[in-house]
Amino acid sequence: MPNSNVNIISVIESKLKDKVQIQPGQLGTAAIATTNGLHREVIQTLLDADEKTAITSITGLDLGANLGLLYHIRTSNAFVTIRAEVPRESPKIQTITDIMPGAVFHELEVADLFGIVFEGHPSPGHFVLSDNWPEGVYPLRKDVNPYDVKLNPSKDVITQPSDGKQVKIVLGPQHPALLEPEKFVVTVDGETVTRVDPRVGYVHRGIEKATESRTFLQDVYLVERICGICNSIHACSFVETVEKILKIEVPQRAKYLRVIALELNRLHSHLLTLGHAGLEIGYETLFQYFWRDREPIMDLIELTSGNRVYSSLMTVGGVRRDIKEEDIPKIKATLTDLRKKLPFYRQVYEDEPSLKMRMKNVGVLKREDAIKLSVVGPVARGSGYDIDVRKDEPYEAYGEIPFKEIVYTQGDTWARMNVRMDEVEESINIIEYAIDNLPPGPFRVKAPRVVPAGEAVNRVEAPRGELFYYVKSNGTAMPERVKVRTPTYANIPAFLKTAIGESIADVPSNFVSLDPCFSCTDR
Amino acid sequence: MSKKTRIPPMLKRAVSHIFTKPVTTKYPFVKPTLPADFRGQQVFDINLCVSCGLCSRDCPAKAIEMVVIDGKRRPQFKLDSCIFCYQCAESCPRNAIKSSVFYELATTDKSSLVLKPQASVERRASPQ
Amino acid sequence: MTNTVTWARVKSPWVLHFNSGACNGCDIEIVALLTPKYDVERFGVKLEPSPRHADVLLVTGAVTKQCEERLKRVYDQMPQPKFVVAIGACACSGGVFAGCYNVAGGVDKVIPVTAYIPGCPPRPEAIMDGVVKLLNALNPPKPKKQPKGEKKAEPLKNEAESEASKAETVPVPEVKPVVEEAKVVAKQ
Amino acid sequence: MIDFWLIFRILVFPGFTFVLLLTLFCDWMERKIEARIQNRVGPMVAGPFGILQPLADFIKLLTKEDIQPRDAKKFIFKFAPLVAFSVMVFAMCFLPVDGASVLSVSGFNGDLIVILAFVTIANFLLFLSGWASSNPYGAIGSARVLTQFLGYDIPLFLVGLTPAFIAGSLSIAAIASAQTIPYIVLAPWAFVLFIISMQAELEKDPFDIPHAESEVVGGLETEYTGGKLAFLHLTRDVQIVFGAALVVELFLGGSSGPVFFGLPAFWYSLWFVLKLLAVVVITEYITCVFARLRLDQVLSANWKILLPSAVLSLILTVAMVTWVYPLVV
Repeated sequence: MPNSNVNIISVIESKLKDKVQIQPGQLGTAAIATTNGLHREVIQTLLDADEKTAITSITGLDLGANLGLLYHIRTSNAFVTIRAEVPRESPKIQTITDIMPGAVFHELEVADLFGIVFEGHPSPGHFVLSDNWPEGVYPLRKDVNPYDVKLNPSKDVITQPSDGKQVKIVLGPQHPALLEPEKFVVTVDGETVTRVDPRVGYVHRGIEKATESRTFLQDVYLVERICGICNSIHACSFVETVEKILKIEVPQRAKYLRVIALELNRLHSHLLTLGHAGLEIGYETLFQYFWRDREPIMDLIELTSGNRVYSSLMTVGGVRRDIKEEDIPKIKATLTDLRKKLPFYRQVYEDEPSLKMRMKNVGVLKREDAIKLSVVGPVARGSGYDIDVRKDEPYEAYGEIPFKEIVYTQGDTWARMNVRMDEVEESINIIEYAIDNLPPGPFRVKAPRVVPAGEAVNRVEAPRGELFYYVKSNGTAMPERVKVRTPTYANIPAFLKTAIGESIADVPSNFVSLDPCFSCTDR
Repeated sequence: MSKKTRIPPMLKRAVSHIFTKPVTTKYPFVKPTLPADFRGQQVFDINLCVSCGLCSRDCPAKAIEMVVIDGKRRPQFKLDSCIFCYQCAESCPRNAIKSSVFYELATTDKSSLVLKPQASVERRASPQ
Repeated sequence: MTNTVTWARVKSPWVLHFNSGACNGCDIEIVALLTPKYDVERFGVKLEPSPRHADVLLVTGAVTKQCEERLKRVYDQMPQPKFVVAIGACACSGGVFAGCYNVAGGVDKVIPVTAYIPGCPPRPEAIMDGVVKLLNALNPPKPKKQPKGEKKAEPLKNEAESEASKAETVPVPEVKPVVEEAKVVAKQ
Repeated sequence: MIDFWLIFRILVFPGFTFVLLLTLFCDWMERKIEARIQNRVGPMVAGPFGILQPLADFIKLLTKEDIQPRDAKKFIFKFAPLVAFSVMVFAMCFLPVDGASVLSVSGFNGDLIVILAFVTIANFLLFLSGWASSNPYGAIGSARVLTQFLGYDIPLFLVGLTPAFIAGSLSIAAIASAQTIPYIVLAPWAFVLFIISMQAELEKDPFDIPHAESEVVGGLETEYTGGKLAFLHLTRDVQIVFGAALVVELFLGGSSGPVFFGLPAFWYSLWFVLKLLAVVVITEYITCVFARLRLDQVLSANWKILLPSAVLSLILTVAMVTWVYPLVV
């Protein structure tokens, strides 16, 4: 039985001592430099040592003569970055999807944006970029100017040929079940789904490239707009990463204020999803009730930040606004109100027969599959895979605030929704604790505009799960590379797995239970 | 958790809502009260401006353009690309850019979304 | 007769929402419009699933190159008379994403836009205000209709304000209220 | 000789105009009740309390551009919605509103069977209209309509025969007038079953699978625009009114009620409309408090639960008619 208290670094040292270099630093617990081909061995070692080993992301880098690859792997108590390099002329590397199935989409993305060929990848092709993207233009390479790219004339992909009994149904890109333009080609046999082919990238705007031509200050607002729902957490994670490079310690009060902003964000995001799930199963009344009760939270965000959606509170070195003393009673009253409304929803989920018929045993994801596919957030916790960055690697003030980690074991849509419901209550507790224990002092320290050369990684718990940032600076006012791995990106494989074999009517509700966010996914 | 089947709570709640007042606001007939520091349309005070251009430099959406008026560089706001982050107000060394709670900016004429600095001078001057 | 038709059109704007590459901020605010607090069904607004049923196309987000063609097609599928409202800074001009490599620009680069609602994201009230302005642009204010509209507002309070908001014609004298508002703020 | 009274009865009251206005009013009321249950206001600005909202929608749709998809089966695409609407209105004419049917000759023994057949025909026309639009969503939506009404027609029919058994007649007018005690009291189980199968037949929540926006976009209406869409909407609304009217006739004693002064016809129509609205409120309430079921769940619910209980209900009714009711009535 693999032990979760094992020291990963010493395991690697003992097994692969002379083959790899282990460097402590900003890239998680340790960065492990490998030569071509060895990355698989390191990952295999990690997999053998710890049952909860999963992949967080793969970052591509343009290092000039070589292209760099960073494999970010999380284990139950560590976060490891494995470095690999491939020559620019023939960028080829062995895939890890056979030992780590969760890496499928991460490899596709790097292949799309950097032109690195992953040998042995099960389904190569465009993923983030569109199918009619011109060949040979890899937008994130430094020597490419992708701004004037003209897309090839598109082939009409709407009418897909159906073979035999299998019928292909195209969900999207413009479809009422998806608020966002994404396409899923669902192959059905009668009413049973036999195959799902995702096609993301309709919201791909090229934010990672855009950050490289803006200053760190502007980038805070840019990355905040990666997602309109979990915006604060994006900005927070970015400024935390920059602060790590700058080695700035944020004042204690700012940490608490950030926690309040983040948890308000989580509250509104969870209520939104709970309501949206109601819409997908045709339960409009439930949707209306949830959204009605979400509005006071929006008012709170507006009260504390000046805008209903984009709080724009985070800045390098702290927060931009303090919480006003006279607003505190209103915040507390609103939260108490919401807490009083929760038992009703809990009862609906517990007792409503038609809701249970649509949610129980739908989209069941087993714990071992959840780990294998490296899912994150409420999806993982609904399957009994207990990862929560707030607990595992506390950031901001989360280490000082008591709260429970919610885990359900059923792994179905119902469990995922209940995880969110319980987290709503935990979020209320966290905000109340943070407000009561708000430390005095400044809420911001001055940060320089120019960031010294360096790189850092950062993980935070967004409403949808673990959000990962990697920032590399080259000593100017603009970053050299910003990599964002959003939670939905990691969760899509779970949908593809669980949708197979269930009824077409369950596809929307199963899908929504992941709380998908494609503007995050595509960036 | 009791195994007994209870009456689904929604049945009761739905009936009770028929007889309670809806939560709907009365906009546009009654305007909402916004927090005083709501980030609405910016108000620019040309008398305080020192033409430093910091607002334009820091604007993430490139919505501020410096235009020359009476021989001085002044910021011109393009509200159609403004993201209302108020970095400009924060960057301004003289507090020449302030917030307002005005948010009903919709228009059928895109050109009216460009706030010319000289216009704000006139408009500021006229009512006083 | 034409009066009746315009009346019907103004009272029953069915909308279709198209996300052409938005960050979800505006989209969520549009959905919030349907929910109890704002409830645009008051004005006869219905969110329709199919472009064939819609009168007004609400577009959010900077148009990505991938969505460009799709947006055109959705617009073509809508029956006449049709209107397009660009919601949010991104839809108006590309906003913060203007100049990103996969972004074609604002919605008006692709299809004709009738009304612009700036904001990031605009408040739900601002979106309502935009739709009201659009509908006013659709029928030039008729003296006959105004009192009718006022009457309809009867169950609601504050008629004077309703009159004011409805009487606003198309080219909105924007800055005036701003300055007044600003003065109020300053006084406080 | 032209019988003006007959023409009045066909075109104005209780014929076409009355049905149309009642339909629009019911549509408004449904939307309003749904809104209130959801803690919203609902239509508000078109007419007092938004009462003209359905009319505004209807007029607007009539004046919209009419697009015909390239691949549509043109003839059926054009006429199916219209014919479906007229069939439903025609069916309404058999229901005695003010004590007698629209045409004095239309009430005959067996008209209950005839109008149930009309409902089936109207549903089939709706299916045709979706199928003719050659749109995948329209096709799926209309296929679902077909599957669902095939399943629920039988229990609806069986349960609908319960009042006929009690009254000993297949004429709606006779059934309605036989109810000195409304059959909702005598056979409440049949009433409940009838409401459920009606809900399924009318494709309302929790059985609104053909209209599941999240799965089939606009369902069979997806490709329709303008006037044809207006008539599709209207057909659905007339169906709902018709369903409610049928419940009134079969279980709530039709238009019978106390007459205080003046024309009895006025009071009869008033009682009829009030009862009808009460039924609409009940169905709308059911719509609001349940989630949509899945197609397989709906079908299995039909074959495993509803159909057997419809048969049981019929047996129970026969037993009651034979042994119990003679003691009561």
